[in-house]
Amino acid sequence: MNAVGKIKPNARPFYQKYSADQLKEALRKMYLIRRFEEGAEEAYMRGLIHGTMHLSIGQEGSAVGATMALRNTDYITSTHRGHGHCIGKGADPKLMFAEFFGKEEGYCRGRGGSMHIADVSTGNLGANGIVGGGLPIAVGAALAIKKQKRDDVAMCFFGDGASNEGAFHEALNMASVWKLPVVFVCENNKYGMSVSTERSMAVANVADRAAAYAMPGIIVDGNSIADVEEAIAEAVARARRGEGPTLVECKTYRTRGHSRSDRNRYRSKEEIEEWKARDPIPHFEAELRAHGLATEAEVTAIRESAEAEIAAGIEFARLGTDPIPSEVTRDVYSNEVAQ
Amino acid sequence: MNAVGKIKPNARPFYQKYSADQLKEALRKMYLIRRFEEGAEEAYMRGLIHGTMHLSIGQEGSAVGATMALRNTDYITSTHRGHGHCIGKGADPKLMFAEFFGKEEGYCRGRGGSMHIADVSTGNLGANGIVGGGLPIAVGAALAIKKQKRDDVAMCFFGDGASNEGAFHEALNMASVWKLPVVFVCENNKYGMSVSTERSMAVANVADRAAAYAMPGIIVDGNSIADVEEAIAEAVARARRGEGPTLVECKTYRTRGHSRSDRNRYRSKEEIEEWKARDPIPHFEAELRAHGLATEAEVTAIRESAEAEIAAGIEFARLGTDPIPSEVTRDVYSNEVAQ
Amino acid sequence: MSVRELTYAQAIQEALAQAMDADPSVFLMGEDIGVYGGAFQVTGDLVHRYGEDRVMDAPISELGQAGVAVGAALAGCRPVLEFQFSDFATLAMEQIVNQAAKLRFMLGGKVNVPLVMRFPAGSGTGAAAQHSQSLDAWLAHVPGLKVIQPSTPADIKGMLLAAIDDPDPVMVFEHKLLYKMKGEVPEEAYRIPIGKAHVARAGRDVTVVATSIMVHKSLEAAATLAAEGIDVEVIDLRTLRPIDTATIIESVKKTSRLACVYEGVKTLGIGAEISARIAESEAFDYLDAPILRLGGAESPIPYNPELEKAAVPQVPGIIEGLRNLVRGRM
Amino acid sequence: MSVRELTYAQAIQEALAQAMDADPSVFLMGEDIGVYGGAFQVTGDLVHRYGEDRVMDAPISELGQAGVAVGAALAGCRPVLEFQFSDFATLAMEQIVNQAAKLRFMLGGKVNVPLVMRFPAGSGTGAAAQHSQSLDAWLAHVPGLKVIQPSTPADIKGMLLAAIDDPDPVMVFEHKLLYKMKGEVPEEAYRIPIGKAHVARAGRDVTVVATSIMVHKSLEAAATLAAEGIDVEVIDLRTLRPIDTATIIESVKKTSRLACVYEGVKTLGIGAEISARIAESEAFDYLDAPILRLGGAESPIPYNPELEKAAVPQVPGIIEGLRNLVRGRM
Ligand SMILES: Cc1ncc(C[n+]2csc(CCOP(=O)(O)OP(=O)(O)O)c2C)c(N)n1
Ligand SMILES: Cc1ncc(C[n+]2csc(CCOP(=O)(O)OP(=O)(O)O)c2C)c(N)n1
Ligand SMILES: [Mg+2]
Ligand SMILES: [Mg+2]
Repeated sequence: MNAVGKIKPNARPFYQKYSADQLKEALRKMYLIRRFEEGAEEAYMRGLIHGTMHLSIGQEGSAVGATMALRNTDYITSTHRGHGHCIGKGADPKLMFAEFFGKEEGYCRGRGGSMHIADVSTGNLGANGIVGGGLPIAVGAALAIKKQKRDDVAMCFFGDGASNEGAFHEALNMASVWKLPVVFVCENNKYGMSVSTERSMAVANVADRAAAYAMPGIIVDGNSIADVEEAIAEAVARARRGEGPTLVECKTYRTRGHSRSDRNRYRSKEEIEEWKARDPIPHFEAELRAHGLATEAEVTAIRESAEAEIAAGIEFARLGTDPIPSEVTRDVYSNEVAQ
Repeated sequence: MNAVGKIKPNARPFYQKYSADQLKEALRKMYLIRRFEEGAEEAYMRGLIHGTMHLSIGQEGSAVGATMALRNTDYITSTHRGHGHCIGKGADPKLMFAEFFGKEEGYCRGRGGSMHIADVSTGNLGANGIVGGGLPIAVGAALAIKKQKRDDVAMCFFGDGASNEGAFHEALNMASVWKLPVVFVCENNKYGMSVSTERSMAVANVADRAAAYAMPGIIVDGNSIADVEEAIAEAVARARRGEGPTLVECKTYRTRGHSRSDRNRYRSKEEIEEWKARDPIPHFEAELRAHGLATEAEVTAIRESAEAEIAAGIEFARLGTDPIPSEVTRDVYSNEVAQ
Repeated sequence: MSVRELTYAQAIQEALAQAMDADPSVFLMGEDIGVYGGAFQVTGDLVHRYGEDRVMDAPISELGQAGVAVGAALAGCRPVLEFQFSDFATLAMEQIVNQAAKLRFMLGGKVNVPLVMRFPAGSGTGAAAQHSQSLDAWLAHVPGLKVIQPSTPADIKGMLLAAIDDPDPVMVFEHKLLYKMKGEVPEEAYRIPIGKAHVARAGRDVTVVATSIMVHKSLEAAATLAAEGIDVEVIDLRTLRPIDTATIIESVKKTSRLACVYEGVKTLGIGAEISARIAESEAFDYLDAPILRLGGAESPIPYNPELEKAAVPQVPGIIEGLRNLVRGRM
Repeated sequence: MSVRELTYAQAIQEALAQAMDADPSVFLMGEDIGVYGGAFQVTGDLVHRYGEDRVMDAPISELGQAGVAVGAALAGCRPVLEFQFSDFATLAMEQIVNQAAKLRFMLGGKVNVPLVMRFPAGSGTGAAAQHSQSLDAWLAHVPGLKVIQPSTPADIKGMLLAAIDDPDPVMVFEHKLLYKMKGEVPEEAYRIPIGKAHVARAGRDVTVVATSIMVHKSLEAAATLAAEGIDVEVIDLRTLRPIDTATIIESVKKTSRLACVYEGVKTLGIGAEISARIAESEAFDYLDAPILRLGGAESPIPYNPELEKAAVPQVPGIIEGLRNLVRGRM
C-alpha cells in the first residue's frame, strides 16, 4: 500500500513504495536496536550480564534497511555483531534480553548468549561467533530454497574483515556458479577489530571483489536506510527471479569499540566524532519529516515506545528462569544419547 | 650471454636473451619431464611403483618456461602434478625415480613418493598432496625473503581447481597487502579432476580473479614456452624490484587422465586429440629450427640423451636401498623424542 | 528378504540410492562424485539415475561444502557430503566442529542439523602422509557429532541409512581398503542402530575391541590363536560416538583381558578411550592383565610400501600381542 | 638471578621479547597483536618496541596465516603465530596437521619447520561454545607436533623460550583464565625442557595428573583433602606430546591410585591417554582402584555462567572424586 498524496511524487522510490506506517515502523526498529544495545551495555556494566558483546551502534541503517526487503520465510545468517539483524528480521527484544541474562526464556534457553542469538521462527538462522562462519551456511540455505522451488532468498550479513576469510571466497564462488538466491550484505565499518581495510586488503572496496565471481557488486551509504533498502530490494528481486547472487557493500561505522575490551587505539577521536555526526537515526528522522511522513511528536512517541519496550524487556529478562546446572548436556543431541 | 648474430634481430625477446645452448637445455628439460613421466607410468604399469601419480604430459611448456626465469636461490612450491616443476627447477631425475621406487636414495628417502617430492637444495619446497596447500606456504617463503632483504622470489604453482580453495584467496590477499615477491603461476588445464572450469567458477579465467587483490593478472599460452617465459620473467623482475606479486595464468592441458584411476568420462576424445596437436615440445622444436638455433640432428641428440638419462635413472632407482621397516618413526622429529 | 553379495562400495551406493528414493530432501554433494563416479567409484552412475541436482559436483572448496551442507540441513534438506579423502576434512573442521556439532546446543535445542559426512580414510594405498590418515578420534572427541565406522558391507548399508534418517550430524568413516570387500547384503532398505557395538566373534580368553579394517585383521588373528587354544572375543565397535561401553564391560567381565586394535595413531586414538572407560568401570576389578593397545605408529604414514605396512597394526603383530597378553607375558 | 612477580600474560610477553632480542629470525604474527596489543593483551606494546615487521597484524585468514608461518619457517625464519582463540585453529588444521606436522617426515628429514603456534583456550569467560573449547587433545594426537600446556608464569616463560628454540613445530595451549594469574618469574632468559612433567605436590595416597588450570584446582582440592588425612600427589603434565610417561608410572607405583583431571571433553581428552598408558604399563599391577577421569562434560560450553561452570571440573567435584577414589567408594 502506498502513502498516496501525502508524499511528493518526485521522492525517491524508498519513500514511494512504503506507507508512512511502514516507514515509521522502520524508524522504531532502529530505535529498538539502539536502545537494546545501550540497555545491554548498561546491564553489562552493572554486572548483570557476563561474557562479551559486540555493539552495532551506528550501523542500524544497514540492519533495518537490508531486512526491510525480506519476508518472514526468507533467511538471514548473521554475525557476532548481529543484534540489529536479529531485530530487523523481527525478533522480540525481551527474548533477546532473556538470552543475554542466560535464562530459559531466552532464544537459546541461555545456552548461546549474544554471539549465538537466533530466531528460527523469523528465518534468522543465527548470529555466529566465527568470522565468516555464516557465509557458506547462507549459501546452503539458498541451495535448499532452490531445491524446494521456493522464491525466498537467503541474506548473508558479514563484515569487511570477514571478506579476507577463505570462506568468503568459497561461498561467493559456489553461490555464483549455482546461481543461488543469496544476497551478500557486507557491513564495511572500516575495521576488522583493530585492523583497517587499508591494512587488511589491497582493494578499496569489498564490492571490488564481486567481479571475481561474475557477481554484481554494489556500494551504498550504509548510514542511509533509503540507500540500503533500494539497493537490497533490487538484489532481492534479482535473487527471487532466479538470476543469482549480488554483493551489496554498506559503508558504515561502529561508534562503539569492537567489544568490551577495546581501547580504540587504532582510530582517532576525530574519526569517531565525524561518524557520530552521520548517525543513521537522526538522518532518517530528518528525511521522514522533510517528506511530511512523520511529525516531531510522532518521532518522540516512537522513541519513547521503543524505550518503554526495552525497559520492559530487561525487567522480563531479570525475572526469567535460570537453567538447571545438572541439565548441561541437554539438547546436545535430538534424542537422549547415552554417552 | 647472448647468441648474437646467430639469431634474427626481429625475433621475440625469449630468443634474444638466451643463448642457443640455454634454449637447447630448456628443450632437453622438456624431454626429461616427458620421458620421466612416461617412464614412471610404465614402471607403474609393470607394478614396480605403487600408489598413484599425476602426470603433467602436455604441460611441460609452462613448467620449464616458468622455472627458466628463476635462480637456484629462488623458491618454488609445487603441486600433486609437480614432476615438471621439480625437473624445471633443477632436480635430478634419478633421485626422483629413487623416490618413486621408495628407496633411501630418493629425495624423500622413500617416505614421500610422487606427491611429496622436494629438493630443498634447488629451492624446491615440495610438491603437495593438498590442493592449494602450497599457496600460503609460498607467501610465507616470500615473507622470509623480504625479511632477509634478499632479492629472490617465491614461485607458486597451482591449478585452476585450486583457485576455488579459500587458501587461494587468503594467500593472494596477504601477498598483495604485504607486497611480497611471489609469482603465482596457475596452470589452467581446463579441469579440476573431472570438473571443468565452466562448472567450478563463474569467471572465464583464473586471471580475472587477480583484480580482487589489486594484482596484475596475465594470461598466456601455456603450451608456448616462449610466451610463458616472457610473461613470467617480467613478473619475476617486478617481484625482485619489490613491486609485489603477479598472477600468471598458463592455458594448457593434460593429455593423460587426472591420475591412474581416470577414465576420461568428462571430456571428449576430440578435445584430447586437439590438444595433443598443440604439444608444446614439437612446437618449441619447430621454433628453434625456424630461428636456426638447433638442427634436426641436434634435436635428435637432445631427445636421445634425455631418454638415456631417464633409462639410467630407472636402473639407478631399481638398484636402490630399501628403508628398514623398523625405522618407521625416524625423522618425525629433529631430535629423537621418546613417545 | 533377498540377500546378495555386494562390495562395501556397492552397499554404500545402494543405501544412498534407497535414501534418495525414499526422501526427496536427500541429496549428495562432493568432489567428482558425478560423471567421474567418485574417486573410489562409490557414487558410480548415481548421477545418471538421479541427475546433477541430487548428485552435485562441487568446486574444490571443502570448508564451503561443509558450510553449504550445514545451511541446507538447517533449511530442510538432508545433505550427504562426500570428502574425497578424510585428510581434506582438515580444511572443514570449522564448519564441522563449530557449526554442525554445536548449532543445536547453542540454539537451545531449537534446530536440527540432519546431515551426513562421509570420510574415505586409512592407509594401504601408497598415497602417503596427506592421503592416508585416520582422524576418526578427532571427531569422536566432539559432542554433538555421532561417529560411525562400519566394517562390513551389510553394516555400512544399514548404518548409513540410519545416519541419513538421524536428526543429528553423523560422520561416517570408511576405510579405503574395505571398498572392494564383498559381503552379503539384504536388498531392501534396513537400519542398523547407531551406538550399538557388535560381537563379531564370541570368545572366553580375551576381549578385542577393534574398529574398521582392524576387525577383520583381529578375526584373522583370532582364527590362528584358536588353533593354539586361545579363544578370542572380537567386538566390532562400529560406533565411535556414542560408545557402547556396556557391551565391552560385559565382555571384559567374562574374559578378564582387554586389547584395543585400531589404525589411528596410538596416542589418543580410539583405543585410548576404550581402555580408559574400562579402567574406570566396574570391569576394572575383573582385569587379570594390563590393557593392551595396538594402534598406529607415532608417525605420519610413509610412502614406501614396507614402511607403510609397518606403520599400522598387522595380523602377525596382533597375534603376538594377544598371545602375550593371554599367556601373561606383558 | 633476580625474580619478580609477573602475570602469566606478562611472562609470555617477556619470553617473546627475549626471543626476538636474541634471534632476528623470530617474528610474531596474528590478529590484532599490534597496536591493539592482542585480544588478551599478551603482546601488549611489543609492536612499539619491535615494529610492525616483527609484530605483524595479519588479515583475518587463519588458514593462510598458518601456511605463511610454515613457509617462513622453511625459508629460515622462526615465526610465532598467535591464534586469537584456539577455536579458530579449526580453520587452520590443514596447514598445521598436513603441512607443519608432516613436512619433515615426508621430505625424509631434509627440512625443519621451526614454528610456534599459541592457542588461547578454555572456558570460564562467558564467550560460549565457539570461543571456549579445549582442543589440545586433537593436536596431541598428531605425530610431528609437540604440544605444551604450561600452568604457571614461570613455566610458560621457560617452555615458550624452549619452544621457539625447538627445530620442530610446537603448539602452545594457554588457558585464558591463567593470563592474569601471578607468579614468580626469573628475569633472564631460561629454558624449561619440553617433554618433562612436574610434580607440583608430592603425596602418598593418590596420583593426580592434571593439565593447565586443572593443576591449580587439583592443588586446591589436595589442600582440603590433606586436612582429612588424604595425601594427594599432583603431577602437572605440562607437555601433552611427547608425554612424560615415566614420571607418572613412578608416581602410581608409589600411590597405587590414579586420577586424571582435565578441562577438555572427557571422551578422548588427554586423560584418556594418561589412563590408557598406565593401564598398559607395569604400573597396572600396582593399581588398587579403577583409574578416575574428571574431564569436561559431553557437551559444548554453554553461555549461562552456572551451566558453564557445570561443564568443566570444579574443586568440589575433584575433592569428592578423589575422596571416593581413596576411600574405595567408586
Ligand atoms: C575465524 C575468526 N577469526 C577471528 C575472530 C575474532 N574476531 C571476532 S570479530 C573480529 C573482527 C571482524 O571484523 P569484521 O568482519 O569487519 O566485522 P566487525 O567486527 O567489524 O563488525 C575478529 C577478528 C573470530 N571470531 N573468528
Ligand atoms: C584439499 C584437496 N581437495 C581435493 C583433493 C583431491 N584432488 C587432487 S588433485 C584434484 C584436482 C585439482 O585440480 P587443479 O587444481 O586444476 O590441478 P590439476 O589436477 O588440474 O593439475 C583434486 C580434486 C586434494 N588432493 N586436496
Ligand atoms: Mg568491520
Ligand atoms: Mg586443473
